[in-house]
Amino acid sequence: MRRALGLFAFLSFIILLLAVAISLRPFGEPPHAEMDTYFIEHAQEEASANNVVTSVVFDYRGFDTLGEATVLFTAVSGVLMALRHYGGKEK
Amino acid sequence: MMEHLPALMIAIPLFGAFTAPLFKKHYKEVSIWAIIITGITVVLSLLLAKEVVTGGIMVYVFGADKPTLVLPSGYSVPIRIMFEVDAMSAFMAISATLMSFIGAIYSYSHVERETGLEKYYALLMLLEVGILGMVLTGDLFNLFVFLEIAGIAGSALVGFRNYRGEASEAGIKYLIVSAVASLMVLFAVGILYGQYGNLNLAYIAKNVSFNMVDMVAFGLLFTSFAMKCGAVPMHYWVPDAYTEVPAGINPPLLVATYASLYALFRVSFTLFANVVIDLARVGWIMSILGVLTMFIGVTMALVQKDVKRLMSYHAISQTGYMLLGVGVGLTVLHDPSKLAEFGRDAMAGGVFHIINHIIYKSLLLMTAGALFYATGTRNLNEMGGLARKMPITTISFMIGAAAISGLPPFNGFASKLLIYETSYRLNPLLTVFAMVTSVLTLASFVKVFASAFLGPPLEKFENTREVPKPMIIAMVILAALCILFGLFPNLVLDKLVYPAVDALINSAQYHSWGGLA
Amino acid sequence: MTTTIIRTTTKILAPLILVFGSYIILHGHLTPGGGFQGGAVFASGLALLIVANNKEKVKELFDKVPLTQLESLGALGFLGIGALGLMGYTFLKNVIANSGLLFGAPTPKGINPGYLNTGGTLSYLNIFVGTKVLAGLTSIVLIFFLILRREKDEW
Amino acid sequence: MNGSIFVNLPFIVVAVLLALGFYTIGFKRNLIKVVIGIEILEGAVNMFIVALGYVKGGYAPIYTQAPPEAAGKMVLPTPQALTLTSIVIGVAVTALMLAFAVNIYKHYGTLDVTKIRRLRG
Amino acid sequence: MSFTLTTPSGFWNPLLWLIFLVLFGIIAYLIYSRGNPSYKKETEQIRPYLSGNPEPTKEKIQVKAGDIYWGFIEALKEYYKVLQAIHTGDMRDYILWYLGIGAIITFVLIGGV
Repeated sequence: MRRALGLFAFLSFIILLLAVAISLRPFGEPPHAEMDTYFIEHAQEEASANNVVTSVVFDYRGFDTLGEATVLFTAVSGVLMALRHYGGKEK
Repeated sequence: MMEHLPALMIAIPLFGAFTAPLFKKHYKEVSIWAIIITGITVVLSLLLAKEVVTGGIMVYVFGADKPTLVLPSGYSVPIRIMFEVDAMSAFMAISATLMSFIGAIYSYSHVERETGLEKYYALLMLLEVGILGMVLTGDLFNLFVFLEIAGIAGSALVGFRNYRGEASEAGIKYLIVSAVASLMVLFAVGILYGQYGNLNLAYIAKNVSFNMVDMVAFGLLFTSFAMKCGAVPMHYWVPDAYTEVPAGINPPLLVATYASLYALFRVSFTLFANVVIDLARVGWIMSILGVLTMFIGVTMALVQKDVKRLMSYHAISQTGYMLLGVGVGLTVLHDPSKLAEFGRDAMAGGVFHIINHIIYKSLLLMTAGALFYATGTRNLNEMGGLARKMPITTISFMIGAAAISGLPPFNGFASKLLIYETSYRLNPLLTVFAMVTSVLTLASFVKVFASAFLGPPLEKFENTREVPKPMIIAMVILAALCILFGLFPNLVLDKLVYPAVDALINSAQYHSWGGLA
Repeated sequence: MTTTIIRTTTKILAPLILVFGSYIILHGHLTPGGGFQGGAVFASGLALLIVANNKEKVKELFDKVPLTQLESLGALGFLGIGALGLMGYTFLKNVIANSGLLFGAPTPKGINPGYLNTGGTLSYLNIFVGTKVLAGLTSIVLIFFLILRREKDEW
Repeated sequence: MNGSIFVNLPFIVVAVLLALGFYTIGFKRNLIKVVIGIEILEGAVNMFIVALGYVKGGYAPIYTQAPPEAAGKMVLPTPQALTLTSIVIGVAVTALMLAFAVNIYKHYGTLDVTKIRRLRG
Repeated sequence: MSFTLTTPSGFWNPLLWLIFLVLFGIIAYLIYSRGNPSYKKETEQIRPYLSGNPEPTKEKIQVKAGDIYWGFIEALKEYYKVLQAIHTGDMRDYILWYLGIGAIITFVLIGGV
């Protein structure tokens, strides 16, 4: 019962995903690339970096990277907290 | 300095979180540090709200020459990440900072016997950062990043009591749910990026159209955020997580849940507002989800024996009220006469219920935590006669229970009144369900009150005493807020809630940032 | 699980991997890579050192390394560099680019061989993020290693 | 849109990978396999975003010693940056999930998800 | 600032409500004070009369939380059976519900294309 219902839900969701994949814009021809063109053209003067990806990561979208560093920090804190000793504190 | 407020809102708690692990074993110091940092953010969020309510939408572009420079010269698309703070965001930011502050005060005593507190407080502040980022941001990918921060910090805190197997179980359940939800959010963001080549919320909102791909993205976003805010039937993680988390984290975790609700509203009202065809359909989906949520939540709560689990099911059921209120508003969003007649008030009820519910449910969960702290159990069958031992906890519980059941003059009444009256205009059946839910809520809290506080004093609780001062202070602040908001609902409604609702309704204002028509 | 093969390979490879990681971090603004990737490479070198030694040796080795402080330092450094922009500009503004300070030389437009002394805040952020990532990933690997080597009664 | 299935082959692969990931999460009993399922989802979404940035015949968006014909024909850099971010986030999520799995195994003595359900009802 | 909250079909004024609360409190007290004042504390009078049987201890007469609303739950037994069956606590089901509801919502949304 669970398996049948689950499979039904799963399949209907997957059909949606496949429909999206088929009707999405053609691969390799992005229709709107104004933002990215700006990055490619201005990265060298504004961010003074040859690597456009790094300039996007650390300058144009630097705030995301701060968030990303925070995520890693969070996960490290979480792992260290979850695996800490709890010397005899069994309740 | 005022124009940098949105950035400081994130930077200061981040600074607090990054320094917290350096305290090592000095647990007293780190808890005081957390209280200071969260206290500062409360002040900042109040300033931010004042700024936004008086001066309109605030924009902060990260890395630009000026905070308001959205578009580079000669360009028509935004390229940098930006924060776009309107009244709704400021409203949520106040809730988040206030609750983190309360949680930090409460935790000072509640977890003092545990180890690993420097990470606990770091994660508390990171949870706050995640919520603040989610509610302030105007960029879709940034929303995903902060959603993940809130999810990871929240689930790590859920698993804080690692000597209990149930805590780890609840933690991994919450983490799996939030990981899948955020991955699907990322997938939807990817679809939108592929379609429009940008990640800015307002820019995409102006360009989005009614085709299948966009609608699938909408469906994914809608469902993911609905799951993260605990809408039935995707609510199963809520009772697990709320039950196992230390009670001091419950307030920020509640706000984290409602940050997802905020994102749901933002997506429905702002991101897809220009897709005019059949927005009522979305409103109906939201209302029906809301009714289901409130009814199933409350009936499940009625049979629980674990006091925190019971309250968590009530948290689900109260989320239904918000979905219902805002859903009613969304149904008539493109019908100006009906919107003025009852739609706006319905949304005000829903939005007002967010902060009301955050306050009284935090209060209730904290009293449950105080019971656990004092007696060492959460099973209602084992409690009894605690009213004499813990008078302040009892009074706080009574205020919270009255507020959640919508008894006047506490704060739950005002928002519920608005929701009842407005949903009646849309469809009386919705109101019937809402009222039955309210009655059952009162019934189940009578049950908690009778079995935990009333009755003869039990022998095993002979030595039980009132909880320490910091926990009492936290509870008393919230109880006072309950009464204040109940006696003067206009104070909050006029200053915060109606501006927030108008911000949601006037999506055109949100779309026209930085002078771009 | 420390065999001779692993130990010998580690002896030769670990220094190389560490140097390679540092290279990726430092050249993040010129070549593919950056703070995260370089930090991950560096951390994998340290992970190799961890798995090649037994528990006591690892404890001795990493007791002196302030991993938590390093991680906080990296994160705070990121925040500090971001806060530099608050003086006159906005948070996370690239204030050092084209200013003539260290890493502040201008980059010639178009295709060029790449000059290390460019990048502005990017290079600083790369270094801080690299520090943070290597400390963070290493402490994750280390705690899992110690957990798996923990005795039953130590729980 | 003639022959769009073959044009959009990378997107189809992404959908299939997502299906695999969801199947693994939904129908496998081992907790570690559930975690692996989430990893597959992670990979699928990352691949989707990278695929969005591809431009036909494009070069890597790095100016250092690039071939002369690369200028003006670079692939979009934003998706690569986004993927970088989401990979690190994926690592973080996985680490935390595995830490919880260790704790669960210690307390429950099993990794069978049908037995890890003390919290229910 | 006005304390009156105007709702679509009425209004709500907490101060008015408080005045009425006090008013009715006074009326209730007046009625109460006219009652029979023969009640005395610390006498046999306050002990419950259980047909002459001895009174059980306090612990035994407290109704346990699980027994409150027994009748209600018994009446809705079928409904609760379904609910209990849904709340399995299996973390894979959480995701499967998500997939199912996501598919339904999305189908409803694109139904208008």
